Amino acid sequence: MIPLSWYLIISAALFSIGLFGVLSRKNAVAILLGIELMLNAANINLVSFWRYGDISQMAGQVFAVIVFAVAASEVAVGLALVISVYRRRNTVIADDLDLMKW
Amino acid sequence: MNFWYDPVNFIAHWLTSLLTGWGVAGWIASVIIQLIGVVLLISLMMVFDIFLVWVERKVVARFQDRLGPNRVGPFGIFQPFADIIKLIIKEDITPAGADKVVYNLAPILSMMSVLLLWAIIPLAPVIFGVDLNVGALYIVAAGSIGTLSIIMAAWSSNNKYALIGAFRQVAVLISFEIPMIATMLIPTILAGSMGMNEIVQGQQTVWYVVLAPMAAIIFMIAAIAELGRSPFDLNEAESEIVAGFHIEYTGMKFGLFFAGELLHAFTFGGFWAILFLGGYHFFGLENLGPLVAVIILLAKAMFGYWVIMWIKYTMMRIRIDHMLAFNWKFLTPLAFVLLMLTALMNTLLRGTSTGVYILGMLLTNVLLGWIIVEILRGYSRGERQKTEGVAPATATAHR
Amino acid sequence: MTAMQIFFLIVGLVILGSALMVVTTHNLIHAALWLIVTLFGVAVLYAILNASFLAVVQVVVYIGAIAILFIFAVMLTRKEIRDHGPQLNSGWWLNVIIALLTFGGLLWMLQSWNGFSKTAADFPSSYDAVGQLGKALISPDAFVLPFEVASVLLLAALVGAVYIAFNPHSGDFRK
Amino acid sequence: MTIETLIWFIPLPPILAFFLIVLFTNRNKALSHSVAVGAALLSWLGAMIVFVRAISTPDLGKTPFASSINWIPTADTWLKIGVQIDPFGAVVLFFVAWTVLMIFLYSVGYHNYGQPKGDHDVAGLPPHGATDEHGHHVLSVEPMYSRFFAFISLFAFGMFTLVVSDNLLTLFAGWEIMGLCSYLLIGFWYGKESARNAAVKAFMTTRVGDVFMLLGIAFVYSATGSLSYRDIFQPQVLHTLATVPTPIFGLSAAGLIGLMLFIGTIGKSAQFPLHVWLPDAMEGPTPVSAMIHAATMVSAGVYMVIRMFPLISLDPKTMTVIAFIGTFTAIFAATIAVAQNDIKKVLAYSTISQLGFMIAALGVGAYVAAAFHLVTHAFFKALLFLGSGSVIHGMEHGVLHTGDHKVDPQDMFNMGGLRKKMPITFWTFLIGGFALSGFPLLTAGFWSKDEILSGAFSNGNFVVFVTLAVAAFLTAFYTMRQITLTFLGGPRTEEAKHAHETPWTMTLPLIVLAVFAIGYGWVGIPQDFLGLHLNPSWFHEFVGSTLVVMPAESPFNWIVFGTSLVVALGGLFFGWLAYRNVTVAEQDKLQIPLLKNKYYIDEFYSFVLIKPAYWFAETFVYQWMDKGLIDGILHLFGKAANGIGSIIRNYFDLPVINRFFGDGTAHVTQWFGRNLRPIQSGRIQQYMLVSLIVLLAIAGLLYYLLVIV
Repeated sequence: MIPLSWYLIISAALFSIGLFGVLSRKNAVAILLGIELMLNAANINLVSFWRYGDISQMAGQVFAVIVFAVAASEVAVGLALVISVYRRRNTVIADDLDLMKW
Repeated sequence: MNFWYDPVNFIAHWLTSLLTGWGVAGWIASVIIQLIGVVLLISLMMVFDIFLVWVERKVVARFQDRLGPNRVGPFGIFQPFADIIKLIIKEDITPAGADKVVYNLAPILSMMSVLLLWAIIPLAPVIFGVDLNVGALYIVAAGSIGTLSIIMAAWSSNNKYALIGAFRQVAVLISFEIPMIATMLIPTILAGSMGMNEIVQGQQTVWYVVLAPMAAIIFMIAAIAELGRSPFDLNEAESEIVAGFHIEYTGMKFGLFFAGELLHAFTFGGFWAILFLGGYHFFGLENLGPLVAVIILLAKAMFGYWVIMWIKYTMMRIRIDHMLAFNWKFLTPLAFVLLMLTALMNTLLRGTSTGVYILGMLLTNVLLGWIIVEILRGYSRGERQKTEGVAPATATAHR
Repeated sequence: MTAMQIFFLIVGLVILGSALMVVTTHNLIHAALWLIVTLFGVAVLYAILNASFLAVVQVVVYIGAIAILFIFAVMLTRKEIRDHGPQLNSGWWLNVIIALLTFGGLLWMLQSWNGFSKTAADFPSSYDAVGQLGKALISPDAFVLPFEVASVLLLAALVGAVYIAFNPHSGDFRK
Repeated sequence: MTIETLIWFIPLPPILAFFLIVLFTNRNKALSHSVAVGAALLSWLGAMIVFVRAISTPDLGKTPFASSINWIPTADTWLKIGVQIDPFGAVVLFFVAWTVLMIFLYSVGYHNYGQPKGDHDVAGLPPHGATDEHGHHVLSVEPMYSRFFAFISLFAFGMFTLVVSDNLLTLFAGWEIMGLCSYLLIGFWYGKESARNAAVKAFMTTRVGDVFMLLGIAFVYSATGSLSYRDIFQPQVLHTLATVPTPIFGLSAAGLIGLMLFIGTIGKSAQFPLHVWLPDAMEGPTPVSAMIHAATMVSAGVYMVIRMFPLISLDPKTMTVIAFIGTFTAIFAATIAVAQNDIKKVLAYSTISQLGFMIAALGVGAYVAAAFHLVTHAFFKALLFLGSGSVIHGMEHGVLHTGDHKVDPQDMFNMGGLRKKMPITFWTFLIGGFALSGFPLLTAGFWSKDEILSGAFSNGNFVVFVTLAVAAFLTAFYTMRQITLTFLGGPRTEEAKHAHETPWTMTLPLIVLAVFAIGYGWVGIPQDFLGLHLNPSWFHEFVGSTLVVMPAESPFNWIVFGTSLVVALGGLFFGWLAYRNVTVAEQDKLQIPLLKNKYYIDEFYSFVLIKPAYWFAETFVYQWMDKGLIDGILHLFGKAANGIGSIIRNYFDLPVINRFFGDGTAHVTQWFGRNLRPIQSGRIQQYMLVSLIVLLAIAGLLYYLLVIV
């Protein structure tokens, strides 16, 4: 049978990859992609903990569902922001959006 | 067990014993057998698909008062094979600037999304791919893969018309998924499960089309939109965007899209049958044997398919904004109201005798339908008054 | 090394590989498509974990909605169909180090946890996980409140997204 | 519903009416008065039911209707509030319910409901009359109609609470609610300077009494640990109270408590020396006068003393004080009343004097007599006030007719001959007046006053007896004077000619009250009246049973009977004789400045109390203490601090702190800022990067610290 560690390692790796994407992609949309990866990593953890823990306790799955909701809203708002930024500034490169600098 | 009453398991057992007899490890054997089953199902479907082409052409011909294919073989029944040969020997063009991989992947996905659906269709009490306990959602999931395929096709073929078509189609799909899910939840409520098999068994006594006719209607409408067939065929509106998302496809790739669409339609006819027309139930006839049940189900699916074609060749195309408005402002709220109403009535009437239960549900639906019709009538009257003097037909167009 | 484990490893490799493609590939559309592959792999993981509901919802929500949305966004935010220039920031090697360090740290933390390599009891075939989940989501003494809050969040996000992305120059919403 | 529950519900309708009117029906006059009168009617109904049940219940005095609930948890026990109706409470409830209902009904007419809106009426001033479609000047409706009904509803609530409550606390609550309402209602026409002052005066004066009363209540609670009558009137409790001495005047605890409570009464019932507010209270609308001076508030004071009689009567000293104050007030107010020209002022002073009668009766221990007079007086005084209001109303009509607004419609010398103009008012007023002056055998006043006199006589208090007799004579005298001046003879002014009868809403209450003013006396005919042996006096039997030991009926005595006969008839006769053909104020022999100016009591107070208070506040405290002394010291501190501050600033702050620390820090910070600024690049990813690096660094550090070391 598959030990829990495998899932955890996979999710850790997925998380790190997503982190890398968030840190190093130029395009804002790509950054959001990275965030999605990280969210999925978290979800894998939640579900696997549910499965390997007490399966009558639904917390893991419930929180996975809530993470779905959060991800959906985050993507909707994030992409809307990206699009409106693109309309105004005509760019989606995160580093060009530095109006908040000193 | 004998072959007649449980053919699948019978064959499976026989094969297992055979393979293990050859010294194959048990799990490998089971894997092999399942693979065989899958391949068998798929190939059957594809063959059936070829038959569907002929059906479609015949029916449309009858609708349009023509004869349809009648040269090749009896009733032109071998016409599809000719078509296939034509499609295969056609030149396979990949437009310049196309994204090769995606471009070639799209038709396969589109076909796949349809074939995936057949995994959960219970052809008979004992003949089904898997009895997924979230079947209803599974349908939507597969549908979303179909959406994906369309987008991939449109984007990769590097063509404006294709892209526009894809945008329209995706907009339509995503919006019509909502009333579709809502109406699929109604049989779920009635049967107390999302599993297709249990839903079908739930209709042993009475088909859900009796308990929830409104749901059946809404589901059919949403399904047609999901299929992208007329009157909702904006993704390939020939007169506006030449052929929509598969404009650049030629030969067998286009054939895949085409076949996929036909099979998709037939599949949804099947789901309609399963969710509302009692699946393989036909007044105890299904007890004669699984194969009879399969035939019953296919017949019902064919009926559903025929309804879809009927609508397709009767209705004219609707403008995109009207269509979305129709969904968001009318279909979705109605579906939700219906859902809540059904849940309520179901809980209220749960304890009562079957007759009362059926009558109550039916009356609820009829009442709701009547109210809806009244509302629509009032609305259209208002529209007509708004555009006084203009002919009602063009009144909405000029709004 | 049972069949399940082999299968799992394949899925895992698919997930990680496609994830890497997501963060490295030049073509953003491809990145989105690779993301879909990743998500599909994750869905398969859920299926392996007997969370069939989550698996299907993963497909519906992520692939059916989010990924499509991404593709739309990519298409709407580009002048021509090809991407030019590097897609990574200049200091990406530093980020690689950071990511690796994070991964290492996580691993170290995990392996120092005693429940790290425990295995699950067999899933009771009669256990109706979906039903349990549904009850948990709507029963007042369980998670009904977070659930409702999440739905409110979704509504807010819907409104907010429409408001933000609504282009005042394109006339009113109905067009 | 058990009778106890019903008692709980009696006070509720008025308060509900109050909130209803204030919150919702404020705009709608008809709705407002319907709500208020309806509420009064409900309370009346409840009260009547309770009363009937009460009189039909044998020895109610031993086991009164009572129920109580825990209210405030005190350390180990509960402070209970509850309701209780014993015989005395029952009779009081009876007359309160009646008068309140009548006054409510009367108010509808008095505020000219149904008349057109005034031409130039403003809220806060009495209506000035309107011009109807025919151009006639007619009375105009009160601008703040709803407000008035809201207030009197609250007032009624206070009174009912006070009557049904079974403990001093809720009694005091109702007491204070009434105090507030009297303030609001006396100042109802707040546009008038005089009204404002009167309101403040009433409030302040009664406050003096209330403070003492509160002290008394506190004393009771600390002494007995309870405030409910039944607990206090336990024999052993009373005994301990009577025996425990106090440092003040060598009074016993009971005596002191009684005294303090009695001071409260002095304030509320306008006894000398705190009577000054009551005449001014006439500034309010007449129903208010009736409400305050007949039915409720002033009765409340007497009610309270009578209620606490078992406690008060323990200490002879207190009783003496009470008797003295009562008697003095009676004669004192009567003499003033003789010289008043304002029809309402006369009644006001007569009220004071009658209350004096009751207090005096109580002082000489004539418990039942006091209660009896309280009830009868409530009826006929309410009748008189309402009658006078009706008269004024009629006069106002006349004033509007002539349009000469300088004529005071309340001055009796402007009236005369109203007998023909307003017959109902006349006859009812006559009945009330005779009752007040104690017209023999017929009227209620006679019986009650007779009892008081006989009580005083049989107690051997001849001073009290004689004084009260004189007071009674004066009462009859000024009553007759009032009647003569108002109704008899011929009209002295145009206005009087054109006065006419008031609407039924005003006359009906008069009639009803008149019935009581006559009939109520007959329930209290002493047993051995005129030596012939009648049934025992029902009132005496009933109310007397409230006390633990039924007080003996004071024996019949020809002297007393003769006296009351003589004073009543004599007073009436002389009054008629003296004023039958007086036409102008100058012919009035009794316009003695001393009396007219109420013995200069107000001036005396303003000289002795108010002026010094002002002087103390203004000159002494403000000018000398505050400005001179305290400010001086403060300024000294200020200057010193200033000097030290400037030294520190110049020689320490500026060079060291500012130059070195301040600017130095600033420069350092600036430098850091300038060099750290690039971190703030505005790039999300860079921020994330930095934070992650820090995170990892910390994690590594922890790892090093926790694991390796």
